[in-house]
Amino acid sequence: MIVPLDEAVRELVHDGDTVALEGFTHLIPVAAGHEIIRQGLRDLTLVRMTPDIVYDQLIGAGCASKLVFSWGGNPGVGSLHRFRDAVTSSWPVPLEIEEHSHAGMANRYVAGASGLPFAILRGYSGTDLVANNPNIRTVTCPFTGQELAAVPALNPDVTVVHAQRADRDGNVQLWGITGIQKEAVLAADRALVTVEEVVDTLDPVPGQVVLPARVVNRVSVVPGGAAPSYAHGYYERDNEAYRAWDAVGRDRESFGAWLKELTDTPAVSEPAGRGL
Amino acid sequence: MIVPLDEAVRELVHDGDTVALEGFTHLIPVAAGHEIIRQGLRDLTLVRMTPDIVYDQLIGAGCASKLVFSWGGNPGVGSLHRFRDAVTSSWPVPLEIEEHSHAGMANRYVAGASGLPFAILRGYSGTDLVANNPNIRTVTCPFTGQELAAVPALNPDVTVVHAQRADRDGNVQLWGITGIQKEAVLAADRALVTVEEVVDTLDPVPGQVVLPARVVNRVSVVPGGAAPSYAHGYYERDNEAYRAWDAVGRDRESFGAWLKELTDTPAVSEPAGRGL
Amino acid sequence: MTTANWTSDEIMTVTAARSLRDRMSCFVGIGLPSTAANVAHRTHAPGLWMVYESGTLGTVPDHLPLSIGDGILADTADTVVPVPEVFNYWLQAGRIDVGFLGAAQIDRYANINTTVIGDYANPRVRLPGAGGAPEIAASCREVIVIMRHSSRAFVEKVDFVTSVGHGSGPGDRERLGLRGAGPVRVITDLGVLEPDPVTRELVLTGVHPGVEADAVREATGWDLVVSGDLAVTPEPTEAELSVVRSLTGAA
Amino acid sequence: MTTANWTSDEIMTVTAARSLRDRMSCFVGIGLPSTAANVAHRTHAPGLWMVYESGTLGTVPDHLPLSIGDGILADTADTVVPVPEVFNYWLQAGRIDVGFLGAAQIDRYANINTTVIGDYANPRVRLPGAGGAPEIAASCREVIVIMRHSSRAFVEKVDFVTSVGHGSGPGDRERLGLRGAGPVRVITDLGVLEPDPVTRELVLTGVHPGVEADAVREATGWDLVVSGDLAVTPEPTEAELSVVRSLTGAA
Repeated sequence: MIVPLDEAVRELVHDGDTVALEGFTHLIPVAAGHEIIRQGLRDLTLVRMTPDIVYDQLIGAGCASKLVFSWGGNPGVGSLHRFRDAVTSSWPVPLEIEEHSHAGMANRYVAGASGLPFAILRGYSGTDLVANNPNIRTVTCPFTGQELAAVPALNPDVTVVHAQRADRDGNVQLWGITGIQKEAVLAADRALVTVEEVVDTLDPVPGQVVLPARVVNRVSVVPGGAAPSYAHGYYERDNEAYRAWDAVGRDRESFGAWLKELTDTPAVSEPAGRGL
Repeated sequence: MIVPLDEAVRELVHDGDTVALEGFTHLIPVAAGHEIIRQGLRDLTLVRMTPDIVYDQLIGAGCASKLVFSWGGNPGVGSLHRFRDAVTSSWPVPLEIEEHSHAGMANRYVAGASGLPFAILRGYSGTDLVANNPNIRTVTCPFTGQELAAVPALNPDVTVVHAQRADRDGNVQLWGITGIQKEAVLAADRALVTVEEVVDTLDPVPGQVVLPARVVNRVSVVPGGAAPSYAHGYYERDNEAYRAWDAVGRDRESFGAWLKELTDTPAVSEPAGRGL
Repeated sequence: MTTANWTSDEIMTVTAARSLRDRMSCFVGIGLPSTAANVAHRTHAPGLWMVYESGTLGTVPDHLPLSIGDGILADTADTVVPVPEVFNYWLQAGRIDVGFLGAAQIDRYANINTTVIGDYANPRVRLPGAGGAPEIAASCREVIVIMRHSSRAFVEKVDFVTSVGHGSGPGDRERLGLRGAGPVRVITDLGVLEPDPVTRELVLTGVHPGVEADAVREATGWDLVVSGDLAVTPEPTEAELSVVRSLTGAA
Repeated sequence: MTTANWTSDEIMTVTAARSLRDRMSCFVGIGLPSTAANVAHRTHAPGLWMVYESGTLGTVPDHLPLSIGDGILADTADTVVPVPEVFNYWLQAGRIDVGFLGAAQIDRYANINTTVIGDYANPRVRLPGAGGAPEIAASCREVIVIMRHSSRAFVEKVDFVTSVGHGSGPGDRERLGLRGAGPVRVITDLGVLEPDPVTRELVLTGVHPGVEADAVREATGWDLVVSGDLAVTPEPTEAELSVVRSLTGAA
């Protein structure tokens, strides 16, 4: 159950997979994303509500052929330049996109976690998202006749999340802003969780989400594995690193240098605080 | 916001209302149910997943003209005799029933809390519930063509729940088995919460559900207000009282004596432990 | 036949417990199923992952709960989730290996009635109703039923289908979109019934020690087929009995 | 015209803050909306109930978050709920009084674009996308937009409707089933635009001190109607400015 990160990625993530690395600003599985880049995975369909700089990096490294998302940006800073470059110039490879709203994506995961083929919501009506995404349809309420938006369930081949702790059996505990992680894990065929630490007993914490070991395939211990995002109770968000990414991501050359440095560094676990 | 129970019931519950007193074995708002009996409310549509002895009492007292539910019994003991008497002999008044499964009821509350007109689930298929309940229909998935069950949203006029604590602003905190209470409150037009105690600050507790004051209309302080069910961290379930109810509820005369004793006791709050 | 040092309820419970394999996830109904699951957990299946519909996942109560929501279930659970989650994220999503149900009536095709005896609109006996059972019967990978044998309970056709077993025979579950295998075993105080692989009709495949097949046929409201390969339940061990008794409080 | 002791961004923020009433629930976008909501909370609206889409309900951060999910938002919230809950139980259910949005482009009918500049399939500029905005614009009782004025941003017709304002005019929101009132005010660094009650077209109803209506018309990509009753924004008070500056770190 508990294995080094490179082994976990090798076992669970394959070329062509649909992969969700989830985390809503908090607990973003950055180290796992970097390992995916290092292993040179290709043709991934990347899924995430809020693709931020680690997705910019995955896209810039050529790992992805498709992105399914609802908001792609560098939070509080601006745009993702590798993402832009892929969409507008197909560099380094063409990137197909499927675009939703947050409410739509969240409900797609909920449907996926629930074993339902689709979800309904009040959403999308009147927007140009509808005409540009065949995965936004409508259903009619059989009681009131109202028309509602329908989106298909999202069931990634593999979901990757970062959490504060796991126990030795692989039960996982996270808290703070817990976002969509529970649903993303439950919706997936396979789940990889990187954690700050492994403990003997998961003492209950207010606001916790517990992912029972039976829905987790592999746990890897990666202290600092969410940096430059943060792990509530462990370290803070490195806002400066997010700002600094803007310059790195902005041109292909500086990104190339960043990428070379990453792939030249064989990593089983990453030191705390390393994010870029 | 914080008022005596009799006043809260008088303000929020009216003849003919659809009323949900929720609580899944734990934190059942028994004292509030007794106050509804005392005030002689009539023609209520009572809603609850698991109507148990307080619903038996409300039905026996003639408060209800309809029951919407998924499992009506005395948990671990047997049947509800007042409920049976109402259904099979219309005593003391006829009781219409609308019957669902737990999954259906839970999703009806979820839809109600979500502002959706209906919910979808994999359920009911092949059961005789379908033919006996016009509120069980089907929808077809617009992506896969699969047929799923559909149930209408449940939006009570008033939901009543019991919780461990509230603060002086009316923010409510409950923990332990939290059941369907959050959804039942969010689905309702009005909400009444009885609590064990009011505190200055709601210190976070693992597994807590917090109901922000803006979705709560009235809080009443009723220590022991969930007995003979229990309040996690305050008192245990009085299993003996559940067993004892069987004899009381079994015939109209012994029930009548119980009812007279209840209505003869003017109560603003009930002493801890009082349940029957 | 020697005098048994166990009761028919005890061998029913032990037999049901033996049907559960270690590390299975099990959706546990209150009463007989709960007793049996807890016996399994304390004997051969220490990794049994018990789920109660109140939302307690992976609970290991140190005594038998009276209700599906006793505090002891929450105190000892891996995690407690809200009721919609236990039904949507765990049961409906197909994560539960075995659903463990009781019944007031069961029929030849293992359809279950916990709603009414008699006519629905004008019932002779009003029962508690569906609870979680319809979706447990639909979505668990398999279902085990535990109930006492009598010809009033084992009927040709249930008065009301609360939860679908094998419908009216082969192919019905598939037609209805039910994804689990349905009831694979019915364990009673007399023996064990299992659906015929072809007809889906319940046949007697085992009897408890000292029980004759004819006695089971007599306690069954349809013309019960007896398997040519009728097993006799191994006697409860001392260890099993002592666990059952510690849980139920019997001497 | 005296020399103002405030910047155009500061008066924009203060004006936006003044639009929020005490005890309102407010769905707060990051950036300018977040600054304005926090100014309101620290001045005239101490009971403002701020919701961020990361699930933090009733949060009162002691400094401005950079993202919608900074730790400070969770630490100071009444409660933190999972993302599906904030969208389904709070936003979709119609519990939010005001949605506070930014935009890259806005048009004559207050439709909002945060998706692409140019053609969707072959965009000139790829923007971050929808996020929570389409449903914020649909379901909040009202919407306030805050953005800097320029003729590239204020266009006759947005390149992409990410979030519906007033569609193509009267009756469109009702036809689309959008339950909130939509944008009731657009606050910029030059002034305030509001939809005409009849035509639903944005008209200039206020200018900040020192700004001429013609300058606003020039910075607007359509033939902007100026209200006959044009207001001039009251100057920011010292108290307001000091709160803005303490939050943004400006001297």
